Amino acid sequence: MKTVAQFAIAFEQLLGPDGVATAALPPFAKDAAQLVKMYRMMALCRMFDAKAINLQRTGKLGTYAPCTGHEATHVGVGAAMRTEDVLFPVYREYGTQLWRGVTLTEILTYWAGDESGTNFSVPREDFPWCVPIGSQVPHAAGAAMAFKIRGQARCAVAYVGDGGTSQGAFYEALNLAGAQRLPMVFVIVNNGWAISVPASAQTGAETFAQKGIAGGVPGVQVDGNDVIAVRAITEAALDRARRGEGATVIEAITYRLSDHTTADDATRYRPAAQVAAAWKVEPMLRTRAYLESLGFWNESMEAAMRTDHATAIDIAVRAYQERHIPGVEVMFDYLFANPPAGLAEQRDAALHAGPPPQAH
Amino acid sequence: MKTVAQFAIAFEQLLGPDGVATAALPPFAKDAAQLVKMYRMMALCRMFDAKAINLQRTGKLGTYAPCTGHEATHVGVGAAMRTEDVLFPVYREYGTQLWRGVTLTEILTYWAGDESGTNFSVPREDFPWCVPIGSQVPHAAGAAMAFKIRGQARCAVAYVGDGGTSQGAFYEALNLAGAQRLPMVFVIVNNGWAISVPASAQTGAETFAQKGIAGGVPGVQVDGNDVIAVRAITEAALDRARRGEGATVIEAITYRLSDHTTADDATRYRPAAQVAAAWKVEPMLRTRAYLESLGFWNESMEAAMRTDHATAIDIAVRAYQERHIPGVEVMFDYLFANPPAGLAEQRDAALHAGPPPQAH
Amino acid sequence: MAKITLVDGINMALGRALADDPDVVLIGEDIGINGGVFRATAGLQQKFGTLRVQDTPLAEGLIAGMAVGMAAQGMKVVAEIQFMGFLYPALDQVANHMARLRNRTRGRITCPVVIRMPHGGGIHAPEHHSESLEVLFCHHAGLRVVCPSTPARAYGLLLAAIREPDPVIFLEPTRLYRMAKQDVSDDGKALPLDQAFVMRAGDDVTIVTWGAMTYETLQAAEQLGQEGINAEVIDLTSLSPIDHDTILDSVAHTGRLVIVHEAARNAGLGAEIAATVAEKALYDLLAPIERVTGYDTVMPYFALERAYIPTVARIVEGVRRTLQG
Amino acid sequence: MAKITLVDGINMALGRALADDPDVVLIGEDIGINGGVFRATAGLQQKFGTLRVQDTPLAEGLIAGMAVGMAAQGMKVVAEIQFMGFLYPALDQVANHMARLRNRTRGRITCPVVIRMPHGGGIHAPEHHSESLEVLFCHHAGLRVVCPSTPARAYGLLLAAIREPDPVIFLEPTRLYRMAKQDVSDDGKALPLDQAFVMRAGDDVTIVTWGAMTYETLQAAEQLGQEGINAEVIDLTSLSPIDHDTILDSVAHTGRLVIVHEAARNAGLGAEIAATVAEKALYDLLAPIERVTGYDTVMPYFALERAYIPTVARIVEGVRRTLQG
Ligand SMILES: Cc1ncc(C[n+]2csc(CCOP(=O)(O)OP(=O)(O)O)c2C)c(N)n1
Ligand SMILES: Cc1ncc(C[n+]2csc(CCOP(=O)(O)OP(=O)(O)O)c2C)c(N)n1
Ligand SMILES: [Mg+2]
Ligand SMILES: [Mg+2]
Repeated sequence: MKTVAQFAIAFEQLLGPDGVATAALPPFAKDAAQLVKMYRMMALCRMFDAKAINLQRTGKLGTYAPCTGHEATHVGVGAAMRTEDVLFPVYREYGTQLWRGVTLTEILTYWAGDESGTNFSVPREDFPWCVPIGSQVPHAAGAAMAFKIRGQARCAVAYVGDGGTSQGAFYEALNLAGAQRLPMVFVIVNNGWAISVPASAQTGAETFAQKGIAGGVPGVQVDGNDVIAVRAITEAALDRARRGEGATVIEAITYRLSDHTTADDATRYRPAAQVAAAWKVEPMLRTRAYLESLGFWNESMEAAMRTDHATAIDIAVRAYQERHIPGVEVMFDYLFANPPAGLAEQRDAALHAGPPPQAH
Repeated sequence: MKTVAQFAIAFEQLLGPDGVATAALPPFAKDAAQLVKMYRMMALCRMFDAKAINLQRTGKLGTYAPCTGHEATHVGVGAAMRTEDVLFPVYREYGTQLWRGVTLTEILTYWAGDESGTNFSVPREDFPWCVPIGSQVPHAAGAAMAFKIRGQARCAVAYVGDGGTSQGAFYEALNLAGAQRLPMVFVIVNNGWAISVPASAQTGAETFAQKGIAGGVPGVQVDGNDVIAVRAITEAALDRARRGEGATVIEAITYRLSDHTTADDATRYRPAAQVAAAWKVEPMLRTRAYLESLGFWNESMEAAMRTDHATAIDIAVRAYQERHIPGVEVMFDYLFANPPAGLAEQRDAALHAGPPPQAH
Repeated sequence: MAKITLVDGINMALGRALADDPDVVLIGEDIGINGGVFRATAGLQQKFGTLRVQDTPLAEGLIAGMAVGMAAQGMKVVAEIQFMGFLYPALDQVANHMARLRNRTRGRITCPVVIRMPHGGGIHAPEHHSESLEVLFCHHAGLRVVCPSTPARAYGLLLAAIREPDPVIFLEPTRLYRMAKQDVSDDGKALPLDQAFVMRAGDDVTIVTWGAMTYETLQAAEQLGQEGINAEVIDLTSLSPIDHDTILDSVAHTGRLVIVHEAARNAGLGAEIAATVAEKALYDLLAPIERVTGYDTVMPYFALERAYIPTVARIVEGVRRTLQG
Repeated sequence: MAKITLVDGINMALGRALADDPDVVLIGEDIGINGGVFRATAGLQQKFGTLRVQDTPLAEGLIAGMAVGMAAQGMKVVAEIQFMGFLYPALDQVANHMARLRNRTRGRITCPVVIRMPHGGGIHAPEHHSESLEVLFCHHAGLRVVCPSTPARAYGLLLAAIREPDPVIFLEPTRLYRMAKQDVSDDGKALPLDQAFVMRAGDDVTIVTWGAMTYETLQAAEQLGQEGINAEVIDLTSLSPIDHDTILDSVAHTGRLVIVHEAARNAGLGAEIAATVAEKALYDLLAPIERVTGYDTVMPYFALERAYIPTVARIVEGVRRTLQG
């Protein structure tokens, strides 16, 4: 038998768990301003997560999907993207969204069961959170197709989880991206779990990155707890896409340090030892250690940042709690640009019935 | 970056277009009885195709999907399978079905728009033709799962076309097969075209075999016009599956020498030169040349076979034309083991309305 | 006998079916060690192993498709779709294969599959977790659709569904999972399919409903009762086929019909009930038929879900209109 | 002006839309060099190139999903599903995203997409090529569903659908593609959406139908006319929203209603029409409503498809029953 095709998957890590460089670093990794901005955003995510979970526990927020553990992946991707690129998130990639201009108040409003949280004032073209797993990936392919048709140097970035890669929609979009050399990047966030199903049960593939091969799209693995590596790899993929060389699959290997959502209890299905081990390699520690090793960060800056973030979060929560609560008419008012005549009758009935009663 | 995974796709061919061996041949390739049986079945497919197309052209059959050009792939797979294995065909793999016991009359009855054609008297567990492209592949995975749960040494064989590999259902089943090491074989028949869409536009993957990598399933390419290679590769994959080592993806490279169906006009979208070139490497010639080179076949045997086949086809066509034509009640009689009470009223109404009027 | 919830009834029926019949297999997402997001399969994988209670990859189309292949081999598959808004990727396999294989093959290949999924809203869940899409299944021949509203019926009808040789869509009212409590004994007795249940007898008006709405409807009936208006409440339970006889008998007696469902009104299942009465019992009707339903909007995010789901007040108003009519 | 067929009308509207608006893009299977299996896109790729008239990989879910992403970028996507039985894999994207994005994002992201597909049987095609599944779309808020029955309406309504800023499902009656012939000028004029058309005025009975059934219905009306029974025939055309006013006006005048559709009866769109009349015009009805529809079976293979599709004789009988009633 003669060999007709060969493929390899590489793994990238630039910062070890201790924050010491394990390979040559890109220029931005020496830039204090950029590094601090990334670290601060990661810290904001971590602090906001704690606040949101607390709001949910105290009945002030609905079910919430935490991002703790994913900060390096989310911020690294956000930092690599350009403003004119378009993001297609799942539901926990706040680090990317905040970097691009989504607000904490919008995030809270969404998780409070209010659609107006998805009407981002910035970035207007980014898609909102997508609940049906995998279904956002074809949207990104479609946007990338629009960029290609119009000859725009823009990229679509689609997030998908390790579980999400099992959906046909992921593969269908991947196959289109390969067939049409679409300007897009697939970021597979392999955080080890799809609720209670471990990544090892989700697929027989040795890596998630290799799924790209099925569509003729190159795949690469990156340490998802290493914000430097994530940003570098994502920038390279975006440059490639902008050059018209097509899509890339990035598998970011990280860990969901929290429950799946506030409605989940992860102790039911995963060993404490695994979680403990994951905490040893989580992203905040190594990023801070690296910054401190360069003299870009210290304890007092840390303390000042925490105060800033706490204030920012408090302001956002207050804005959330004092926001205008939409009336029942909003159920009807955004369905169509030109509402069918019959809808008015039901709208009136709903207004007549009045505000929602309390759940029994 | 360190390499974490590597893959290769190999191509197998044992008989060249001229029928001369291009590599060491398996034992069965020296066995006159087996070779002649395979060649005769391939010839029956070719002759039946011509007859069926003729019946359609003369208004005696509905739309028909020809198999001309695919005989080596279809017969090679059929010869490799065991009786207890289960086949999940698409719609043109007659060579495999006939080998397994489906009759010419059943095939004609199906294409005449009569469901009773799918009620194979043999093989009872094989699935009927599947029109929604790709949707048969998860069925095969399900059957393989049943074999695994019951500890049966049986395999499910799923056909899918080059076009069919673009459906998420194909990939979802592939991913399950890899994750669960299911006893199954995916046979991707790459015949160059999905109606008017060339395989090159269907995917960016260099080979269809490599799609297996996405599910952690090994893939291999085979010359689909070489019945010896197809049978050998398929037998190896089935043995592997029976040993509990999991699934294999086989890409059989052949060519659709006919229109897509009798409702299609391929001259609209593909160059005559490509078709002419394909005729030079088609499967009948090389198989016969190989048999003759071994002294297993000659002109008089060919003539005798053609007479036998012509007779068999005539008998089958007569049986088809004289078959019992079901009444309108069959619309109702096979929907449920326990029909809901209300259905009887509609059944009576249909009987009252009587046989179908002619189309206008 | 123990007082159990509706989700306990489901769990008990599944355990019983797994114990009784080695061909019964459960598949779905997070149904294994996690016991399902609503705990419907809690403890079953521990008891019956990872092959008979199987976590699948995250793909509803695959779940339905593999169920077809397993069922064709004679396994009795009970598949779970985690929330109703996620049924769409499964619909191709359900409509084009599960519902058709027996007919297509003239009885040679059959699909004894039960697909369980939560139905309806009211639990403050995110988008796509609160849908009422029963009609998408009901319109397809070859399927049965069942929606129990009590723990005892959940137990008895799920057993019946699993024993049925053809596919059954089994809709579980989400907000009743833990609400309703009832004495149910694990006696392995199935309840008859294809039948509606009269939950409350009355002479003045017939109210047909199903699933979680049964509770708001019964509350409305109580309230009307205090004003001397006696409503007969029918829990449809079998959404396909519809037990029209029970409805027609009741309407013949009361002369008035109100249909209550959570799903959107336009082309909802209530329309089929109203249409059948308008065909077969027009002259029994003393007043126009009323439908009290979800609006023809998308199910809103949970802050407004209770404004979408019909309330006791809206049901009472609907009944009043038919009495004026 | 040239006499053209319905499929010519589609082709003409698509060509006009592509010429008028650079944001219009066609996607689908075999719509390029092959011009579509019904030739609806014949010549368009040659004229507008492979990016604006694009053959996609073979995946309906992808077609709908990429359409969402393209439309969100302001392109006006006209997607073709080759046959109606293949719509299922697209339904997740249509129902969960296309129909919802405007509402979900409070108007920030919209989906100006038209999804075209053949509707109904009668052309001796294989399984899954002859379905009538309109109700699966009609039940979902956020979508419009249109089904023209003449070349002129196919042209004018397709232009309207493409210009509409929200998603429109455009159903093309398969057996009319080449049958109906009519003078249609390529004037770029759109017809109004959301409206039914009265095809024939009459006093004795109202018959509501759509798509290819319009022809059997008009033949039935002619036949009844010869017996002095004057049927008013309404071509619903807009399947969602339903133009109830036109139907109610007609029933107020005739007092009798027959609904004719090819789709299965149970939970078919006819039920919604009957239910609305039973709610809003009960006292106008002089006789029970009749539905003449496909049976509650799977659409049979083509040898029996004409036994499934309502015939002129069945329509005539249905009308007679309402006149006796
Ligand atoms: C189509 C669909 N099926 C099921 C669910 C329920 N569900 C929500 S999140 C989730 C697991 C997702 O895992 P993964 O893709 O790895 O993302 P992660 O939560 O780990 O970030 C499931 C099954 C869903 N939202 N959508
Ligand atoms: C889901 C679905 N979409 C579209 C079609 C229409 N169709 C029938 S065959 C075909 C092409 C199939 O090509 P391929 O998979 O390569 O198989 P081949 O015909 O070449 O054997 C298409 C698009 C279908 N049958 N099913
Ligand atoms: Mg995950
Ligand atoms: Mg092909």
